[in-house]
Amino acid sequence: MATVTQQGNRGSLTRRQRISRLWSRVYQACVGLAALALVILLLKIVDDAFGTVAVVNVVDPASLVSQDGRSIEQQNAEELAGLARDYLDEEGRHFVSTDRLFTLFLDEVARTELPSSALRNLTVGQALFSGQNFPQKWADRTLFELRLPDVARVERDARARADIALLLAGNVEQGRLLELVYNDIVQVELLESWNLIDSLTRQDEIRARAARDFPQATLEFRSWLNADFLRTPGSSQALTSGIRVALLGTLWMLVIAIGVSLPLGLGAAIYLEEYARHANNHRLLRLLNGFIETNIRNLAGVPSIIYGILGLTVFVRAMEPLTSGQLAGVAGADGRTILSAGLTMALLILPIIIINAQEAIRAVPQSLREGSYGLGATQLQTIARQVLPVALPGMLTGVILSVSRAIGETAPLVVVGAATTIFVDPDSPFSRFTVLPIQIYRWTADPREGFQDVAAATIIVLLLLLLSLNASAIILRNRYSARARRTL
Amino acid sequence: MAQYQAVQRSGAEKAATLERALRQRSLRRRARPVESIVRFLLLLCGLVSILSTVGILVTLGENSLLFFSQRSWQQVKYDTVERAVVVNLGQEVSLAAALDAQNSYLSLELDERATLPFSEGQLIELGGERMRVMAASRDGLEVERGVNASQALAHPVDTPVFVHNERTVLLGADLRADDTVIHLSEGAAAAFQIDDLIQADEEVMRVLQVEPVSDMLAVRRGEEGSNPARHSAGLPLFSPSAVTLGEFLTGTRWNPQLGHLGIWPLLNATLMTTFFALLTALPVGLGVAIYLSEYASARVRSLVKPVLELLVGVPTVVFGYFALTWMTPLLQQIIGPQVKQFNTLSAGLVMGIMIVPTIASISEDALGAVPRALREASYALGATRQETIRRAVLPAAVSGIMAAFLLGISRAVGETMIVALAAGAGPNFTFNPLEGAETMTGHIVRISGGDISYNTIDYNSLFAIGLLLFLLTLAFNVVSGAITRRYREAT
Amino acid sequence: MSETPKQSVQDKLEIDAMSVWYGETCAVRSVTLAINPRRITAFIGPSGCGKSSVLRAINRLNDLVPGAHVHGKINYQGHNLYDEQVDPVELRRRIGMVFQKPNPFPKSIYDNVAYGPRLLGIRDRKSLTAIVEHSLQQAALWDEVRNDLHKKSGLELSGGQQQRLCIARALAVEPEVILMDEPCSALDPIATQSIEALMRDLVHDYTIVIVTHNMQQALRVSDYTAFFNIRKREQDGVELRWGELVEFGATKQLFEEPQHQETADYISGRFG
Amino acid sequence: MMNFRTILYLVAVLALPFAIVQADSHTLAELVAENEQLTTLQMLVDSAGMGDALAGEGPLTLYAPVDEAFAALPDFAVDWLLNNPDRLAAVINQHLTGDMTGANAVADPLDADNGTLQLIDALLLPELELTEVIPAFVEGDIIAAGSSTVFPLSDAIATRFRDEGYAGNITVDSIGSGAGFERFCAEGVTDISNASRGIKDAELENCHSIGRSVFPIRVGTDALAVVINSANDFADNLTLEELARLFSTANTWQDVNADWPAEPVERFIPGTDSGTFDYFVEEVFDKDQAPMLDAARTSLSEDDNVLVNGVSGNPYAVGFFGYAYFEANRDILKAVPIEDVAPAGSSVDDVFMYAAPETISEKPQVGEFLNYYLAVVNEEVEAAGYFPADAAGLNVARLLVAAATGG
Repeated sequence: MATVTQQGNRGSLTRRQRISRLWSRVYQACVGLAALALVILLLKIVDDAFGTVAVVNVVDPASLVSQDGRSIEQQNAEELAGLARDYLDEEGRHFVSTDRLFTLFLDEVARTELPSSALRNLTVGQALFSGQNFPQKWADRTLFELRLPDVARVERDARARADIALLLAGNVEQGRLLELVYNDIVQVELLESWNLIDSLTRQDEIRARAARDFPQATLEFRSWLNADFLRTPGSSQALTSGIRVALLGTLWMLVIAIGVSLPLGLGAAIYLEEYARHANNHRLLRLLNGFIETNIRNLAGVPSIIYGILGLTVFVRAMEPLTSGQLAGVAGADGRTILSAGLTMALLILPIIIINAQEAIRAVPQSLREGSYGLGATQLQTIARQVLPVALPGMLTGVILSVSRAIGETAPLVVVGAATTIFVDPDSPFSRFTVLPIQIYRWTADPREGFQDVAAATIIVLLLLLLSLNASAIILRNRYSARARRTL
Repeated sequence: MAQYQAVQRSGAEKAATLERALRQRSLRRRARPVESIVRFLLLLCGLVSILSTVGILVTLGENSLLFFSQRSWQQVKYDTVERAVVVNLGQEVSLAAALDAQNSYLSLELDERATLPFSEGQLIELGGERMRVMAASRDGLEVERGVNASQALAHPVDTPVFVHNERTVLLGADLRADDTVIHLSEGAAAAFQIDDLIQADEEVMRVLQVEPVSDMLAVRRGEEGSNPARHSAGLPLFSPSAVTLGEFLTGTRWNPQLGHLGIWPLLNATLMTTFFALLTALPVGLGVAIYLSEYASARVRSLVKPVLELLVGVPTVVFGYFALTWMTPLLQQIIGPQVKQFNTLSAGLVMGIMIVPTIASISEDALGAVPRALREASYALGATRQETIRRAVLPAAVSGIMAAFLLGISRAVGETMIVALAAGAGPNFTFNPLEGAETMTGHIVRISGGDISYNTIDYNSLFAIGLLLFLLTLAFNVVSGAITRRYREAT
Repeated sequence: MSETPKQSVQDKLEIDAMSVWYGETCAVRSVTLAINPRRITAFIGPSGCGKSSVLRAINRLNDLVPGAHVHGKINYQGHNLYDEQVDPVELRRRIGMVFQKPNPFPKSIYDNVAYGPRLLGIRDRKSLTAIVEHSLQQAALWDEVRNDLHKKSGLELSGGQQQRLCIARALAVEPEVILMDEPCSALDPIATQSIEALMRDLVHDYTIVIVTHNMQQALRVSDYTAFFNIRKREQDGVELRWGELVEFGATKQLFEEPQHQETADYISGRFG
Repeated sequence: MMNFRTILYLVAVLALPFAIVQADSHTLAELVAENEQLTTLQMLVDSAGMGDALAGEGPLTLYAPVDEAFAALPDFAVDWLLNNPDRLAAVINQHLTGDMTGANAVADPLDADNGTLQLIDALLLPELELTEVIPAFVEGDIIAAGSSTVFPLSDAIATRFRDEGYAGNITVDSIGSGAGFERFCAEGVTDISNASRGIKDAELENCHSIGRSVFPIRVGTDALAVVINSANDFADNLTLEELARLFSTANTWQDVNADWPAEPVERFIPGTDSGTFDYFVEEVFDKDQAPMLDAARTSLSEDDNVLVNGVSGNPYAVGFFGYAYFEANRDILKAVPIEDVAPAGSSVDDVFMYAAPETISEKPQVGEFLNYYLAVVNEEVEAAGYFPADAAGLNVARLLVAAATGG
């Protein structure tokens, strides 16, 4: 009889352990599945962000070599200015426009702190200040008149053209002119772009196709994510599009959102966990506390697009004098500013921060509080010295989650009114703005060649940004967490 | 005793310091203004969240009221009886063989190329008898005889077949700005009664008299502040109807242009995508959380968790394109071509992937907070790892896990970009996950980003949808809050 | 143990008809007893008899438990401790507490002990160090930790050391009364012994109230003993349980000549 | 527009007998003066002092826009013409020297002693010289918002404006025509409103109530393409009638044409307020949108990309949208000829921008940008996927911008 029981027990134990092992495989599989999804997703993004492109030059750089055979990189400013002169807008072709030259010139020599309108009446002599190399006969002309060679172009005035070249050669660096020659004369055009995987595995096919469809094009490997991409604002050309403005917009928005919601969120969480449950609270206060508590749970579930509608009504419209910067003395157009976006986002992440902070505070053992109270600490002292330090890692999780949430949110900002095309860096909370997800949304929806790749590169930047923000928070958390784990 | 002697010697300084610190401290209650101020400030922090809710309710409520009080104009329909004609051949349809009063099969002889003018459920008429089509083919119709209070009769061969059609009322002739009599398309006058309002373009008219025989209406022009204008023949006419809450909450068609304002197609799509999202995210997310909390080494955990949290930050737009360009083709390969380009299944599954990190991360925190003593107690009773997890750890962490699920579900319900891109763009009341259907959020984003002008019923409907979305999440949260509380009390 | 301590200026702690409730549940009903200064008073009784509740009521720690409320009075130094006018924060400073499970803060040993003085506004490092040193000496822990004051977290000590650290922490704010809630239940016999010796040392300067399960311990260390027991009653099909004070007296007398049969049964290990 | 034209025809027909009676031995000047439909023209001619020219030696041909034709010209533009005799003279000269492109005759020509008088229903405008804009000298911010359809074009021109030296802040938002008008007319926070449909009465009223006399600027046109999946090899042509069935009652392709497979049709159409939708309903369904909206398996989207994705994802899908989007997705879609006509260039859907003279006088940079826009639009319009607006349309736009900027 005893043996049977033993056998039975052992059988059941083996079975139980088998089940246990099976489940551990299941859990592993879950991680694998999640990781797989992530890998595929990232792979798809990387696949788009790099790859072979077929580009064609409108003007072959080989045709721009100097008479003694030097390539454009080797030519001096004078020669390059000569090229610019030669390619000043031809009939119907968009090469170097006079305005481009003019801007280049202004950037180099005249764009001081003066507003654009004041430039108009500045004479060349004043603009260039002393010591600059320019022909004396220009000295008394205003910059506005200087621009007149545009008319000369129409009249094919060779002398006016020569003057421009002279002026440029004398005042503009070779590097800037080279850039001009590349951008406006050589003019790289994107014909087709292939994904990374295709570029690596089906190179022959790509070559064959390119040879058939675009015989004049050159194939090159392009990383859509590059330094220029971060430095330049958006553009209607995929090749020259960048994310500078969006990146800055995202950072501004995050700073405002976190700056507002973090103190509010932690404050509310502390109130709800430490004060709201107080035994001698008035009945009405207890009711209010219960209501706040339920309300926050509910807010966490409110769809983000509804926060967008709220932000539009409250921050953009109702609080326009504040959010447009009127009250701060800034001449803003309307309330569709970074401040509105940041505040909207702050409301959106507030419940997430509160709930996570509450969980974290709740996880602080009661014995710590009692120990503190037992020594005659006030409630505030107990919270500040015992509860918060221990709850910090958990609170950081909430902050990380909410930053992650805020950084990738698109819908509410579409409603609040992020700009789709904007070139100027945001410089105050009252600036118009765009953010990375909005750019991604716009570019993924753009059917023109190359914009899918630009979008992918933007996603990578967004993820890197997120990663670095997270990493700092995680390091912080793990340090605290390690200590906390040891202590509990 | 010896120890006590030693203590005595070093106590002098302590006593002195403390005496200084404790001087004038009585048991009397002291005012602590800082404490009170901080407490009040913290309460204010909590109150901000109430302002959020009030803001949402006021914003959505105000415009929803507009929606429910606004009159929607819909095209006027009327029933016509017409000879059945094969459209692409111009061939008129009549009986190919005589039909007696009992037979339910009605034979036809239609050309191979003919497109059928009949469809299931349609009402047809033969020599005064009305029948309902049960099934239609080129050779004949399966019908239900003698419907709509008509008598089943025998019909000879070559009897012409008539069909009932619903047609839109159109203006029958050009209308000048000073005309007071309008002509309608044939047979359409029956759709109007005296005192009805009619809208043509921007102008509203009131019916004063109906002439059914000549299909004419006498009207008063330029009602309700509109201006009499010239209208040309063929213009569709509209009649008013206010949106009722009942219709909104029970209707199964959403088409504001046609006056159908039933929320169910949108609601249903939302529920379907949420269902599939949760079907993916709950088990996987919880599995990941359990693995990380119970099995993984600290190193693995510190590696995997940040990566998962990274996934939270991927813009949902990206997931949308992922669903469209990866998941849907995959499903088409696995299931077959019946998977439509836009479908709720694909959107739901990808949404599930999106929610996994949210659920995993918060659940893991909850599991991590379960005291080790509880696990050890379970092991000590001879439980295997799995049994310990299932019977000791999970129940103890249930409130945190519920919070995670809650957040996951509300993200799924409120998720906008994925469904806008991948779930479909037409309100479609279907339970088939392989077909496209538009969710509430998808509809809001589509309409608000479109060409629609503001203060129209279409536009205001967005707020009503938003309000419903809000109330839905509210109701859901209240229920799950109650569940969480119960569990918490039980453990 | 039987030596007479010098008479104290401190008053008696008079618990007068006190009941402790948690929400709708009564934990202990109608307790009346007086705790003599500079003596060790032990609360004994079965689990759930409310002895811990009485203890926690003395320094109003129950205020922190949602739903807990106390009826009756505790008179101390001419105040009713539950009077509106009494400051619970100052009260807890004066009536320190040591818990069942050692609960050092997740800080260094030094910071643990210095926590209380810092709350009192003592910032001066030298004074703090003196207080820490003396308190640790009082708690007989100094010699063991003197080299690790800043290096070691309070949590890295052994169980007995942790408990002595908690006592040192309590002593650092110079309380008048020390409440000990089963301070030795989580400790081994050697650690228990050292704590008991410590208590006997401390009673020269402090009033000590100890809750214990261990009757031998009560007999060993206490001057007075209060025995609590559980009362039950059926009401509407629900069994109500609460605790009551059965007997209070000098320890020796209570153990040798109990006035109540219940007490006799309990101390001899027989339960009714 | 149709309605308006028809009114003109009717008015003209009614006026015909009257005009004929009057037509004996008069100069053009007298004919114009006597004609009750030409009061505006008469006023302008007087103001420009060109009465003599009309009374002078012939033979002349005067294309005389009737009063209704001037309705297209807002008051501020007429005032501007009256204040700018040179421009006014150029405009009137165009009606003497030009041809009738872009306008329709509303009556038979009348003979005068010194030529012919032809009543027409639209203005004939010369190609006005635009004020030259130097982007580097423009300052201040410019805010444009509106239709996603117009967005690529405005985006490209804004980029170019900036590349050529504009250092201010220009934003272009793609938010849909409706939201664009809301911001432009109700909130009054944008300077330019991009639109893929005409402004609605309610929106116009809003604009007036905040003191903006809004005017449209036509910058391009779009054609409509009916597209199918590139794997669809059976539908090589559709009649209008087949098209109607395909987008309404047809359950399977076989229901449209018996030779085609019995596969269910899936439809992808633009949103109900878009110009493309309106045009399709008007042309194919005789203004009745119900059949199309009622059809099963129909997806509507304002986002053309959704439509492209939809059609390219199902071999039995069909859709229609702007030609620009078809052009950009030629590799994955096929356009179906309708009645044997392939889609290209046939104008269906005008691409507009709306602006207001009040904003322009307050923010001169807006006028300068519009000037620049019109100067370069034809160089950018095709790259953005549209066809250039016809010359008449552009000329109206130039005149309006010139009038609004006072240039």
